[in-house]
Order: sequence, then C-alpha cells, then structure tokens
Amino acid sequence: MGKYIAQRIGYMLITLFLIATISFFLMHFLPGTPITNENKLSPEQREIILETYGLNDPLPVQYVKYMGGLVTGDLGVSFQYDNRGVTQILMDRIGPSMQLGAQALLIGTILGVLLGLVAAIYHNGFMDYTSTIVAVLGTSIPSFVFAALLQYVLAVQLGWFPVATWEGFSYTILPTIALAIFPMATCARFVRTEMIEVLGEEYITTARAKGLKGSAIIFKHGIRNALIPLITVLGPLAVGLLTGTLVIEKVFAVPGIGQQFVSSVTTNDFPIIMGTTLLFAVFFIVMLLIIDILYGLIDPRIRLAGGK
Amino acid sequence: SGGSSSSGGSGGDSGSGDSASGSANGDQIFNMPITDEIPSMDPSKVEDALGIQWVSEVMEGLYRLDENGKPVPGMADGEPEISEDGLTYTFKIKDNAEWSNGEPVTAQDFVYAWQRAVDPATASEYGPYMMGGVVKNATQISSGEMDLEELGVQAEDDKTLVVELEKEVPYFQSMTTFATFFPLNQKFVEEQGDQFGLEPENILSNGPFEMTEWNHSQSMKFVKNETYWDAETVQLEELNLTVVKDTSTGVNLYETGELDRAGLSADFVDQYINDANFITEPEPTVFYLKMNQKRGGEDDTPFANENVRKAVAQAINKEDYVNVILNNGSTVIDGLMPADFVSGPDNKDFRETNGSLLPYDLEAAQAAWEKAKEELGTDEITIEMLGDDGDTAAQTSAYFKDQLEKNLPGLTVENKQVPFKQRLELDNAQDYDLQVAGWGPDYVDANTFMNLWVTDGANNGMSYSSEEYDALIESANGEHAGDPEARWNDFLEAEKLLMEDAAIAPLYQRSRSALQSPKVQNVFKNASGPDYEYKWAYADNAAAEQ
Amino acid sequence: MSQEKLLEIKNLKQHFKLGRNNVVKAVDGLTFDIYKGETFGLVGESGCGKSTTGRSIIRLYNSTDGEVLFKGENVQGKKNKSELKKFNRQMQMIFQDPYSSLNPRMTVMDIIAEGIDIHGLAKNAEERKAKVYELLETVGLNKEHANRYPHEFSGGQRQRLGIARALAVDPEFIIADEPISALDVSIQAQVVNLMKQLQKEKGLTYLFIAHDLSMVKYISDRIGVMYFGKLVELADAEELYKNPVHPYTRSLLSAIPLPDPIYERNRKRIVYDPSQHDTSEEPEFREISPRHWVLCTSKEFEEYKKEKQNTVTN
Amino acid sequence: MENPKKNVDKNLFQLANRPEEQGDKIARPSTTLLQDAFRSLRRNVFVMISIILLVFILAMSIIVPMVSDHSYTEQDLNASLMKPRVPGLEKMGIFDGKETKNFVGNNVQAATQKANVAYDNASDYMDVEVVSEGNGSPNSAEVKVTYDKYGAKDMADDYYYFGTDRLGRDLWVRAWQGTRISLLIAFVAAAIDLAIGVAYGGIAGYFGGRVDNYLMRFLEVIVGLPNLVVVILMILILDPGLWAIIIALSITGWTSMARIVRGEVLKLRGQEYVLAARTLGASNSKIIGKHLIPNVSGLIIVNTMFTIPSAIFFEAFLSFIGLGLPAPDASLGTLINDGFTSILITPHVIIWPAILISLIMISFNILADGLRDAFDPKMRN
Amino acid sequence: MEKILEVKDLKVSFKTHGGEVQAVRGVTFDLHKGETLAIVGESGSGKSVTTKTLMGLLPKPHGFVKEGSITFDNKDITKLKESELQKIRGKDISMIFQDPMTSLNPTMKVGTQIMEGLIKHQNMGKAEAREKAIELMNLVQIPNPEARMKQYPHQFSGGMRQRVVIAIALACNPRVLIADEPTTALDVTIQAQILELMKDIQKKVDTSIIFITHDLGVVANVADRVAVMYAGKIVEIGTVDEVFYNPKHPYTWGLLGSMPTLESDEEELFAIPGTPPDLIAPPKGDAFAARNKFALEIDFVEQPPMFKVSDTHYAATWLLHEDAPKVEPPESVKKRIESMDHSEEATR
Ligand SMILES: Nc1ncnc2c1ncn2[C@@H]1O[C@H](COP(=O)(O)OP(=O)(O)OP(=O)(O)O)[C@@H](O)[C@H]1O
Ligand SMILES: Nc1ncnc2c1ncn2[C@@H]1O[C@H](COP(=O)(O)OP(=O)(O)OP(=O)(O)O)[C@@H](O)[C@H]1O
Ligand SMILES: [Mg+2]
Ligand SMILES: [Mg+2]
Repeated sequence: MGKYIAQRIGYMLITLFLIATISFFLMHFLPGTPITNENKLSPEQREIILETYGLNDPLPVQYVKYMGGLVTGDLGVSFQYDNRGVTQILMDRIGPSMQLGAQALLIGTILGVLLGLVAAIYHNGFMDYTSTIVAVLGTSIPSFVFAALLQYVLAVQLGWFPVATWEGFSYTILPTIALAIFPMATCARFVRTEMIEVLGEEYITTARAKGLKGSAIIFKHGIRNALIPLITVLGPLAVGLLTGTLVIEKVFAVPGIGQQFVSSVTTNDFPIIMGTTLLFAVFFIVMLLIIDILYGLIDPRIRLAGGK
Repeated sequence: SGGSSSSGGSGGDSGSGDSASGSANGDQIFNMPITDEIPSMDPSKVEDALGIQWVSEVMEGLYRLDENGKPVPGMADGEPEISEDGLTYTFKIKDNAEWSNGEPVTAQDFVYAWQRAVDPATASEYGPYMMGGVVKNATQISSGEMDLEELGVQAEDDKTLVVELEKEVPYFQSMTTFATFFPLNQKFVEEQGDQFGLEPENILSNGPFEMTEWNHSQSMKFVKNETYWDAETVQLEELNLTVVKDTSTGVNLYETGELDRAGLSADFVDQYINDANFITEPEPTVFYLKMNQKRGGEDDTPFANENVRKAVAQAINKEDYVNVILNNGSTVIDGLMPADFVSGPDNKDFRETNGSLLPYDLEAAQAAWEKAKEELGTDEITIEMLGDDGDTAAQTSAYFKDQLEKNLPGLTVENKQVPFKQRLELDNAQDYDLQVAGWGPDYVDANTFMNLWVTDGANNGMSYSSEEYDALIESANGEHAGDPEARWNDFLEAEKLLMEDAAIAPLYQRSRSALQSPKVQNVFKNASGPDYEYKWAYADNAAAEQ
Repeated sequence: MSQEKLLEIKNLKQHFKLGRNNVVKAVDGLTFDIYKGETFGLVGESGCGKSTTGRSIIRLYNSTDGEVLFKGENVQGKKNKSELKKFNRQMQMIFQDPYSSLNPRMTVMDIIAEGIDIHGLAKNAEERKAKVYELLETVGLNKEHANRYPHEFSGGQRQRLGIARALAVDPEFIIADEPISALDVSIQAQVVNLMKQLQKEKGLTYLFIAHDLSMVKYISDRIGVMYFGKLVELADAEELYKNPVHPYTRSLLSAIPLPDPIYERNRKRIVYDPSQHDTSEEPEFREISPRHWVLCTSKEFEEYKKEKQNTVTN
Repeated sequence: MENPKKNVDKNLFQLANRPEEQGDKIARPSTTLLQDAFRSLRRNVFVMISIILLVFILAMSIIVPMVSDHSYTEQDLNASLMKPRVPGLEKMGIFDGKETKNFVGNNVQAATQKANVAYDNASDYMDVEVVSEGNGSPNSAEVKVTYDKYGAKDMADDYYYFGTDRLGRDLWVRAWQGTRISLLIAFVAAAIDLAIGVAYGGIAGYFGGRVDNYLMRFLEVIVGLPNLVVVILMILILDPGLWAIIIALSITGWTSMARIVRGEVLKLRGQEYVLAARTLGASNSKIIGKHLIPNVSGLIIVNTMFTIPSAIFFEAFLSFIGLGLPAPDASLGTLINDGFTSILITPHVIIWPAILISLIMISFNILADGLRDAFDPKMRN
Repeated sequence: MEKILEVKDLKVSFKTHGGEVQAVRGVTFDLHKGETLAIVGESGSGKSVTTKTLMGLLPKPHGFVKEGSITFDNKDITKLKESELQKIRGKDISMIFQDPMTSLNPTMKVGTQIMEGLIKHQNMGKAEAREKAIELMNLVQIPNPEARMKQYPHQFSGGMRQRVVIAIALACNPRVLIADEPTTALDVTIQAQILELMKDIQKKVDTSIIFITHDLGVVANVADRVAVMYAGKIVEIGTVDEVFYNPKHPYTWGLLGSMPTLESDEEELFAIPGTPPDLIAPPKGDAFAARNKFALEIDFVEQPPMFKVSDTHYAATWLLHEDAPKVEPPESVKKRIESMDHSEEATR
C-alpha cells in the first residue's frame, strides 16, 4: 500500500512536471503582455518594463528560471497585483472556494444520495419520476440562475440570509445551496442507476432472507456497493467545486479562486495562471489518487496494483 | 462649473446637490462598493483607476483637486515660484505636512518618489508616461540613458523643492495631483522592500485617510488620518469598501442597506430611473470608433479613404445608441473633447465653442459612401470590427454592425470578439479595421485628448497622420505654451481638422448611473486622477432617515 | 483411430506473476500428445490448471516454458499475420461459460460469421448468410435463430452457438473447455451428442476439459487427470475408470455422486491426502502398463505395478 | 388421494407421434434490433414524449428562423424590451404585452406623474389603479400602472411571442436560432467527445498494463491544463466563433468519457467472448470496436447526456466572460447570459431560453435512459 | 410424520413487458419434519421461484402469488406482512442461495454477514454473536475462524464461500432450510464435503431441508423424497427410491436417461429434445407433450392430473390413466435401472 502510494506520487510529480511545462508554453502563446496601460507607453518603455518582468528573455530561459523557482517552492510574484507573492494570493483565495466547495459537496452528496435512494426504492413509481425530474432540472438549469433567484428571494425579499459578501458562516449558506444543486442532481442520477442494479443482486436477497429490515438492507448492504461509480464521477466534480466557480463567486461576492483565475487569464498574469493551474492539477491528481485508494477501501476486491 | 459636479447634483431629486446645505450628523461612515481588488497601493506603480482612486485618498501630492476640480495646494505651501521661461518651479512644502508615522513630509520625499517613478527598475507604467517630456530628463532616465540624479527635481532644503521642466507645461500643477507625483518616505519605503504598498502596515499616509484593513479581493477599511495637515476639514471617520463585481448583487446589497451606493447597468436604470436616490454622473471620458487606415501599419484598409471614414462616422444613430443601449445618462458627442472638461480664456466650454462637428447624418453618410465606393471601384466592402469584453460589448457590436450594414449598402461588418489582452495586442499591432475605444483625461488640460492623434503617437494606433494637425499640437505645446489664448485656438483648430478628416468617429461621452444613499454628501467627482474625492465628504444620516 | 500425432505438448509451463514473490504455477510441466481424430479428456478439480492448459495451447497466453507442436509446428513461436490466421483457422475453442462467451450485443448471425469475416471465407453477403444457416443447422438450430441475441437462448442452445462459431472456420482441432459444466443434465446430453456427431462427420480432434469424470469418460478416448498444474495419470478412458492407479484419480472417481440412491447410501468417498506420497525423489511420468501413464516415483511405480497386477489377475 | 376417474374420450389415449417440429422453436417472431429498439421505445410513453419534443424543438429551430418575419439579427430600438404578446392568448390577459409597475409619491397625483414621466406621457395607454391614497408624507401614495407598450408604440398589430431584447430583436426568432446553434455545439462536441473519449478509453482499457499507465498519465496532463487558456489559444488560432469553441471543448472534454470507458473495458476484457474473438484471430481494433465498446454503450449513452449540457453550459460560461459567440450570433448560452443580468427586471428575456434548455436536457435524459434500455438486447421482452 | 410446511396449489407469476410469466403453475407438496425433499427439474422450471415464495422473497412488485397457500405454523405465508415475514426469515426458514459467488456481499466482512442474523433474531450482543459466529464457522469446517471472520468473501475459495452461506443459513437453527443448488458451482470433491456437512447438521438439529438441484447424483445422495418439476409444475413426486427405480413420468425418464453412467458404452445419450415451453403462453395441454416421445393425443388437449402410484408416489402423466396404452420406459432408462438393481444386489 505504502509502496503503491509512493509510486503514484512519483507519477504525480512527472505529471505535474508535464502540466507545468505544457501550460508554461501554452500560456506564453497567449497574445499580449501583462502590461495594463500598453497604449500609454512608447515602445522603448514597453521593452523596459518587459525586461524588468523578465519577459524579454528567450522562452527557454524563462522556462528554466520558472522551473528552478518551482523546485524551491517559489511560484513567483504576480504582475497584476504588483509584487504580491503568488503563493500568498493562492492561499488567500483558495480558502473561501474550498469552504464553499466542501459544504456544497457535503450537502449535495447527502441530498443527492437520499434522492437517488428514494428513486431506486420506488423504482418506476411516482417518487422515482419526481426525483428524476428534480435531478434533471438540477443538471439543466445553470447554477447562476439558481444563485440569482436564491439571492433575490431568500435574502432580499425574505431577509433570511445575508445577500452577499464573505463575512461569516451565514454568508456561506446561499452560495453553498446554489453550488450544491449540480452535485446533488448528479449524485441522484448515479445513485439511482446503481442502486437499482445493486438491489437486484443476489446478496441483497441473502440479506433479506436473514430477515433484515429494509433500511438495514439499504444502508448496510446497498449503499456501499453503489458507491464505486459515484465516487468516480464525484472526484472530478469535487475538484471543480473545491477550486471555485467564477459565476457563483461573482454573484455572492466571494473572494475565491474561481474569479481570481479568470481575471488572471484575462490580464495575462502568467505567474498566477501557472500557480493556479498547478494548484488545480495537484488537486485533481491527488483526487484521482484518493479515488483509487477509496476504491480499495470501499470494495475490498479492488486491489491496488502492487499492493499486497 | 469645472470638470466636476457634486454627487447628487444631476439626476437625483433629493436636493443634496448643494454642497453647502446639510450637515454631518450621526456615524460618519460610508459603505461603498468597489468593483475589484486594488492591485497595488504603491503610488509609483499604480496603473488602474481603483489604485489611483484609493492611493489618492491616503496620500497627497503638491496639489489636490478641490470641490470644483481645480488644483489647490496640498503638500505645497501656497503657489510655487515659476521662473520667467516657465521651466523652473520652486515649491515650498507645508510645515505641518506629516507622515502618519509622525515624520515630516520633506522635499527629499518628493525627489525620491519622482526618481523612483522614472527608474527603469521600478517598471512603472505611469511614471515615464506622466513625467516623460514634462520633468527634465525623465524620458532619458526612464529609458536607461541617464542617471536618476539627473532628473529635474531637487531638494534645496527640507522644505524647498525645485522642479525643472523639459518644456513649458501650463497644466503642470494639475499633473502633480496625480499619484505618480506623490511624495514617498525613502526610509519607510526601503524598509518595506518589495512589500511596499501591499498591506496596510506597508503604507504610510500623508493624505486625509489611512488604510487600516485590507482583506484582499474582499473588503478594505479606511479611517480618517489624524495627522493629516487639514484633518479638521475631514469629517468622514470611516470608509468601508466591499468588492462587488456583479451589478445585481450590488443593487441587492444596496437594497438591504449594506451598501450606500450601487452602480447600475442599463437594465437597472430602467428599473430605478424614478427612484429618489438614482443619480447619474457625467465623466469627461469619450468613446469613439478608431478607424485603422493601415493594417499592420502597412497595407491600406478601406479607411485609408476619407469618404469611407466620413460615411462610417456619420452612419450610426448615436442618439438611439446612447438612450436605449447604454441607457446610463451618457450623451452623444460629435467631437473629440468631452463637454464640461476644459474651458478657454473666454470661460466658454471647449465643446460649446467647437459645437457639433461630426454628427449622425444619414444623407451625408450615404453620399460619402457612394463617393467612396466609386473611388475604391467596388460595391462590396468588408471590414472587421474588434469588440471588447465590457458589459454592453455584445450589444454594442451588434448594434453598430446593424447600423452600418443597414445604412451603408454594400458594407459588411464582421464582428470579432476577443479577450481584453488580445485586443490590446491587436491594437498595438494595428491588426484590425474598426474598434470602439475610449479615452479619459490624465490631467485637466485639452492636451490630454488632443495629443492622441499626432503622427506616430503611442495611442494613435491607426496610422492617422496630418502634418497640419501635428503642427497645431506642436505649437500649442511649444510656441504657444505660455499664451493661453493662442494655445486654446490651436486646440480648437486641431479638433476641427480631426473631424473634417473624420480621423475618428466620435460616439458618446460616458456617464455612470448609480443608486446612492442620501446620506452620502459632498463626494466630488473628479475629471482626472481619482474618480472621486472623499476629503470633504460627510454622512447626513438624517437625510437618509427621511 | 490413427496414431498420427496432431498435437504434442512438451513440458508446458504457465506461471502467473501476481506480485513480486507471488507466482501461481497454474501449469507446471505438462507433457502429452493428442492423436488425430481422438477425443482427449482432461479432468481435475477446479483450479488445477485445465483452462490454463487449453488457453496456452491456443496461444491466449504466452507460455512460460515448454512447447506446443501442432502438426509439428511450434504454436508458441513467433508468427506473422498470415501464419497466425492459418493457425487460428486450424485450432478453435469452445468456452466454459455459455453465458459469458457470447457477446450479448451481437446477433447470432454476427457471432457465428465473425470467423468467416476475419478469414474471408465468404465471397459475399449471400454466401456468408448461407454459411451461417448451414452451421446453425449443423448444430441443431435453425435459421430463424440468426437474428436473435444470445440471451434469448437456453444454455444448451448457447453452447451450440459456441460450437457453431468454432466450426465456422473449419478447424481440425477443438479445445472444449468445460463446455457442459454450466448446463442442465438433459441439455448436457444434447451438447455431448452433438459433439460426438460432429466428430464423426468431420473427423475433428477434441481436447475435452471437464471435472466431471462420468461425462468425460463417456466422450473421451483417452483421459488425463490433472492435479495442481501437473498431469498425474493418463490412460485410455475405459482403463482409467476401471483401474485408476493414482490416489488422486481414485479420490476423484469416488466423489462422483451417481443417480442411484442405494449406491449413494453406501458409497464411501476416498479422501486424497497428498502427503501420502513418497517424497524420496521427484516423481516422474511413467508408463505403468501399455498406454497407461502415472506420475510417480520409482518406488511408487513398483507399488502401483504390483497393485495393478493384482486387480488384473483378480 | 385417489386417482381421478374422469370420462375422457378414449381415442385420445393413443400415442401422438407428432413430428418433433416444436423442437427448438422460440415462440417470439424474429425482429431486427432496430425494429425492436423502436418498438421498445414506442412503448415507453415518456420516451415518446421526449422524442416528439426534441423533434419539435429541432424542427422549430430550423423552421422558425427561416420563415419568420424578423431575422434573428434584425433590430428595432423603438421596439426595445417589449413583453411577450401572443395572438389569442392576449385576450385571456396573459401574453398581452402589457407591463405593470407600481409608482409611489407623496400623493396619487405625484405618483401618477412619475408614471407619466416613465411612460412618455402616453396616458392613453396607461391604466392607473390606486393602491393607496397616501397622506402627503413622502412616498405614502402608490399607484399601479398597466402600460400598453404595443399600443403606445403604435405596434398594435405586432406580435412578439417571446418579446424583444434591448436591441428590439425578436426573441422568438433568437431563441430558436440560439437553440439551433446550441444543439449544433452540443452534437458536435458530443460526437467528437464520443469519438476520441471512447477510442482512447477503449485502447487504454483493452491493452491495460503499461499502455494504460501511459495513456492515463497523459490524460491527467490534459485534464490538468487550464481550459480557459486552451480556449483563448483556440480563439487566437481559429478566429473567434463557433468552431473555436467547439474545438476547444473537444480538446479537453473527452477525458471523463475516456476514464469511464476505460474502467468498464478493464472489467470486460477478460470476458470469454473477447477470448473467443481472439482465438478466431480478430484484430485488436475489431475486438475493441465490435466487442467491447458495444457492451459499454449504456454508460456511454448516459455519459453523453452529461456531455451535452456541459458543452452548452461551457459555451454559456464563455459568453459570460466575454469569449462566447461574436455578436449578433445567438446561442442558448449567450441568450441566457444576456438575460441573466436583468433576470428580475425583464425576466422574459431569460425565461424562454432557460425553459428551452431545460426541456432539451430533460428530453435528452429521458431519451438516453430509454435508448440505453432499448439497445440493450437483454431488455427485449 | 409431522408436517412442517404445506404448499397448496401455489401459482406464482411475474409481470414483464412481454406479458405475464407463469413461473409456478400450481404446485402442491408437504414437507415433513427432519426430512430432505429434493426438487429437481430443468433450468427455468420454477424451482427457485417456488422456494423464494416460501420465504416471501419474490421480487416486488412484479412478482406475485396468484393463487394458493403456504401454511407454516398455522399461518399462510403468502398473506403475511413484510414485517411479519422478517421475523420468520432467517429464524424459522432460511435459505442457501444458488450461487455462492454472488450471494455474499462483496464489501462486507464475512463475520459481520454471519452475525447479522444472530443479532437480529437471537437478541444477541455483538460479542455473543461473534462467539456464535465462530462456532458456526467451526461447524461448517472453516479453519481458523477468528482470522477468517475479518476477511472479505473474495478472499475465500468457492467452497469456503458456500460454507459461509450455509453458516448464515444455519445461524438461527431454522426449522426449515432451503438449499437452492448449493453445490452446482463446486467441483465434485468439494461438493461431496458440503453434502456430508449438511447431512451432519440435519442429524444434529433435525431440520427439514428442501434441496434444489438438477444433478440426479446429488439427489440420490441426499434426498428422502424427490419432486420433479417441469414448466412450473410438479410432474412426479415420491420417495427417492420410487422415483429412481420406478419412475413414471416421461420427463423423469428423460432426466435419468440423459446421464451417462460410468459403465455406459458407445451409444448416443438419451437427450430430451427441444426446449421448455414459453411460460408467458404455456401450452394448453401437458407442457411436456411437445418434447415427449410418448405423448398421447390427450396430452395436447388437457393437462394431466396427479395419478397416484403408491401412497407416497404420484405422477402427472396421462400414461398412468387406465385407458392409456402401456408404455415402457426407453431402453436406456430400463437398462440403467437394471444396472442399478444390479448394484443394489452387489452392495447388499
Ligand atoms: N490470468 C491469470 N492470472 C493469474 N492467475 C491465474 C490466471 N488464470 C488462471 N490463474 C490461476 O491458475 C490456476 C489454474 O486456473 P485454471 O483456470 O486453469 O483452472 P481450471 O482447472 O480451469 O479450473 P476450473 O475448473 O475452475 O475452470 C488457478 O489457481 C487460477 O487462480
Ligand atoms: N424476476 C423475474 N421476473 C420475470 N421472470 C422471472 C423472474 N424470476 C424468475 N422468472 C421466470 O420464472 C421461471 C422460473 O424460474 P426459476 O428461477 O424458478 O427457475 P429454476 O427452476 O430455479 O431454474 P435454475 O435451475 O436455472 O435455477 C423462469 O422462466 C424465469 O424466467
Ligand atoms: Mg476452467
Ligand atoms: Mg434456480
């Protein structure tokens, strides 16, 4: 097990290296410079500024410098926010995004699983169709539409929650709900499909033959076996949630990394783009690893390659 | 009035327009929205509206713009001594000018700051731009050809600052209100190293306010600076800023009383136009179509033909555009210079004097178009229009395309929507035919607009070149620099010439629409530099109660 | 029956590496021949390596060691495309599980015609169809079945489809890997009858793998008994049943329940105890009487021989 | 129990000797998979409704922009932001194109005056209803004004079924045009996605081992690349527009499909029918294409149903940050974004595209479930 | 002998897209205390459905009891509520399922799966249940039970898994044990062990066993009585000797005839031709008629009733009607019976 993880971490480093390399070059193909007031500068002044940013070096040189910094854990400084360290910026911004993401993931998964279970148990019944429609609506209506409506109805009209900004737990509730709808719907669909299958398995009949109650059968025997495909889709979804979403962050004025990333891309803030890309990549790869480990924990039949 | 108008002055009917009436009462706190994170609070490096706005609240240069948008002495103790030739200015620094750490503001602080601004190592964007060609040797220093010490600024003693200019600059005082010209305490700045301006503790104030909290991308807090020389004028105790990027979120926060102001987009203007607290604020910012005459600076585009330019410039119904699509109080403009920005020796507004030069005129447009087609020997012309990524960009592009194609038969407009940075790049490379562009003043003088279109100017970017025009601008800034009347006439002529050539197609002068709580009083709108001035602001909570 | 060797298996080994120190010796040194036209039965308990043997012979695995000669040619050796194709036509396999050996998403027509398509045995669609119909008929189904999907068939019918698929390329040699284990008794009989009939008509050679001795005995000419990757006994079917020598063979025979209640009430199962063997030397495969081979040490060889003498004389 | 003594015709008690024709007969008549799939789909009411709906939507998206009086780009600033008005329905008081808004003032007069200002003094077309009389104190009076904008603008004969947007463009036409484009984006993205993702996953899963390891690591790299940067580069290379978006989508969109297919193929590749195909000499590509992929089709269909909305939404996201289709083109995504900023002020701008997008998604999902069942031979009964 | 379970005219159907599948079409039998009743018959003849019905385990809602009753403890199982059934299941009646590979939950430890029933029915605490589970595992001869408890099913061999399934079924000392093809997936040696084990346990606790299989050898080994099912009906029922040595129904002949004996020679095996009828539309007369060489005309007209052969032996074939021609079983079956008789003599 330990060996397997070590091996995977080795691969992870290679993958990260590749991602860093490819995105470094991709990014430098982006047209334009990080300079804000291009049209106020003469070409000579422009050159000087690029020079001081080190952007006039040949690309390979810049690349080597960047990778050198990376090895020592230095992500460089932002262009957009003069001199501010990229690491610090990322740390600041990822917090709110992760909190929202985690809350949304938690709520979305729990509700989604319940919804899916209900649908599976009352397969082809009224509850099934209701839950399916709820689920499909959840995946078909853009989350920002939900967000706008939630904000208007629950915050402005009813005054139950703060409208926006980021000042305490109560401020996280609305964006969490808006974010949770998609994972909820996704979970519901997957759990339903899987559960219907699992409930038809022989070992469920065995459990019934023992005289177990319906709830015990579903929670003790059913769910765990339905989890594998669920975590497969939840993994990338979780990364997506934890790494922030521009739109929800914008609507609820959350200082998250989703907004940050988009604004960095549109201002050519290379160090932040790189830093964010790598951060997301780490998230994703670690998530894939966690999923693989979870596979083994959930289903003992799935053995990790190389494990005992 | 000058380039500013009081906050409630237009549009609203709360009667708060008169800055003399009303009085401060209740908590002196404003909660204001800010549209984005402030990139930097380093005055040598600020390069965007937000940074300039808030650096200008915590700091002060030799001059400051007052209620009327006129430069009045700030750190400077009274008016400077100006040499005969108008090239040497000697400023006295106020004795009671202090940094918030208790140290006095000295002439050396200015010398250090100005040198820092043009130092290539600082990589400031505004430093070379503002000082180049103004302060002696600034251009050479910023391009690394001269040493910092050669900059035309000297501290004669602690409180005497001598500035040498490259040429006579009649609007120099106005320039010193700009952040790049603010003083810096060398010791403090060097202590902070590359952290300077990044956190509240890395900032030293000499202005009306101090920054005390900065939650990045989220919120900021400014409080009154008790060590400010004019602290007794400052009534506002606290200014809280919240980053809100979404218009409707801003409105919702305003509606629930969490913000004292909310910017409005076209749709919200419809909704709130009858609201008692609805305001519109005109700005001296103009928008026009840039018509590139040489693609990549080399090949002629259809716009090399004057008649094509004339046709396009007169074919768009600007009235409809401004009223229906922008719907934010913006006004049609038929020249380059915005209204209510500068007035001549006769005290008449520039715009008023020159009048409408290139208005919407369908007949003229079509006549020019027919001529143009004849001259070019073709019936079908296709041009590419760059769109930006602003709020109404898509509607704007769609509208212009529709107007041009409808009114100029045979013209095809292809819209190209690209990210902001790519647009800049295409603009730089002159790789476009037509694009909407805008310009706001950097200082209060006609030159900030008029010198845009000199041959090979940094902003020209469309290969417009007129010897006559160049000559006029040169004389205004050289020979006539000390002669306000002649200079004024140069500029008036230059604009006429520009419009005759249809070098650009003027569109509109921008306004902003907003909802603002009646308690917000005496926030002044500036023509250049910081958008707003809070030094004289106060909260009239009683007005809000009504 | 001719004595022409169709297949020679020499010291075949198939080891699976599971982990660093974990090697499963599924097949561990098999040597036997199969003659043209005969049915060679391979029995042994579950997991003793029967399927692995079959699969190694047909090249589904690359064997660890040893060689398999088919008509004197090494099967395992490197082959180019056309050689491979030729080989694939000559040797075919019927799989153990009639439910998982047919692609549930293909029609019977496509399943059976797959080999025809791969080897270009039909000139056009008509001929292809005709061939499939003929094959269906051969295995006792009819052409109406061609458009159906496997799950619409009973286990016996599915196994016939598997046989038809194998026959489609006109093979000479068929490996039948427990073709009947998963079937009903009454259906087992159908399949076995069919296989026998086909053998008669087409002169096929079978390697028939099973763990049920009674059926194997019925169909096979010779039988090999496997235990833990090794052949422990090899003899003519009748001989093996009448005179089992190796204790494992005896145990296996004794465990088969017969549809005879009274016999069953009295049947005594012989339990095989691997430790009863003589461990003084590596056992070898020795011919104890003509055509009857047993894996034994020289000491055991003598004992077995003596025993055998007794039973024969009795 | 006694043996039953029934009087039965004794003639019946003779050996029947019927030919064994019943032998291997399966009762059901033979049908092709397609017929069968269709039959099974037809039996499912929900699926039928979805199909009809989708066909209807597709047809409308093709026909409406072709036959309508207005084109989707045609502007009329005079008819800006008209409310929906539908002949027939307007008589029932819905979709009559009228706006209702409340105005407040110190007294009724003041409030009414405000309304007059707002509606250009078109008092002939205003219907004023007093909500509260007020007592002279600020904003105590309230009137409810119903404004007949069509009448006031002299457009009594015009009908905009979905209303108009700020530029006075007919949203009915734009919505269908947008549907057309969004469906195109969705289909092409899904198709490319299917082609690349399925093949990639199939190859990784089938060959397994080292091939799988390398392919999966490469996939991780692709996933790790920032989508937005890729999109911008595509816009740079291909000129902004539909195809840049579609290609950007397909560069990164196929990865989840690949992962799912791979996982399933890993499970299936040991199946005996795969071994059987190998013994027949089938090539690897044939095994993947004919044996493995068809057996993953259920999951592939379901996953495609996730691809379609994500493609449509991704395009919407791009227009949200200003990188979408260039004006004046319309997609459901751009329409929703246009309407989003004013969702509470002029809801008619966003509601129709939102409803259309939801209907499309729901139909696709139900259809997918139905298809999965219909093309699963095991579901044939 | 004491009757423990009485099944009367049980009819079970499934609603499917294709129509109603009449899986069980009128099954009547009794189960006595301490006996083993074997049910044989071909795949799909309704063996599993019948026994699942006994436990109220039909898949709902599409599987349902159409007619008939199952009397256990004076209660009709077909009429009980789910909660009442839960009290009986696992405690009074338990079941060993057909396939040991799939009938254990792959993600749950084996020990937990055994303990579940104990905790539920015997009100045991965890510790006590664990003790008992270890005891059960010992009973089914799983070596080293303490360690094995903590393992997952995939770590067990097929035979061991089957023993776990048996242990689960035996946990609460059920009065009726239903074993649905418990050995089909196993090889002969392990099968033999399991059969011995079941017989031992039966002796110890006097359970009644219903043993489903289609392997006649196994039947001969374990059964006291045998019921032969075909197309949802019992076509012959009797003591094991009666059915094996004096079979009356042509289907039973077919079954017996299709098994090769170790002595049988080169001739073709007797195989029942064709496939069973479609239970959505079962034939009007005898369901077996179409495949039956000895079918009478009446077989195509009317379903045969149960004819009595002896007090314990009944068969549903018109051949037993007094008007029917006398038909001898096929040669192969006769020969086989003779050979058995021979073996009978030999062993006695
Ligand atoms: N691909 C493989 N990888 C690892 N081990 C394998 C593989 N295939 C077979 N084995 C192992 O090799 C041994 C022999 O397996 P094989 O399938 O040949 O047995 P068998 O005699 O056919 O059994 P059965 O009667 O159950 O089919 C078993 O222990 C099995 O676990
Ligand atoms: N859930 C179900 N839905 C529809 N039909 C079913 C269902 N379960 C069983 N059947 C049908 O009922 C009939 C009897 O099935 P059953 O499982 O009892 O057969 P069996 O005698 O146990 O066969 P085997 O020996 O293969 O286990 C079959 O025709 C089967 O197709
Ligand atoms: Mg095998
Ligand atoms: Mg069964």
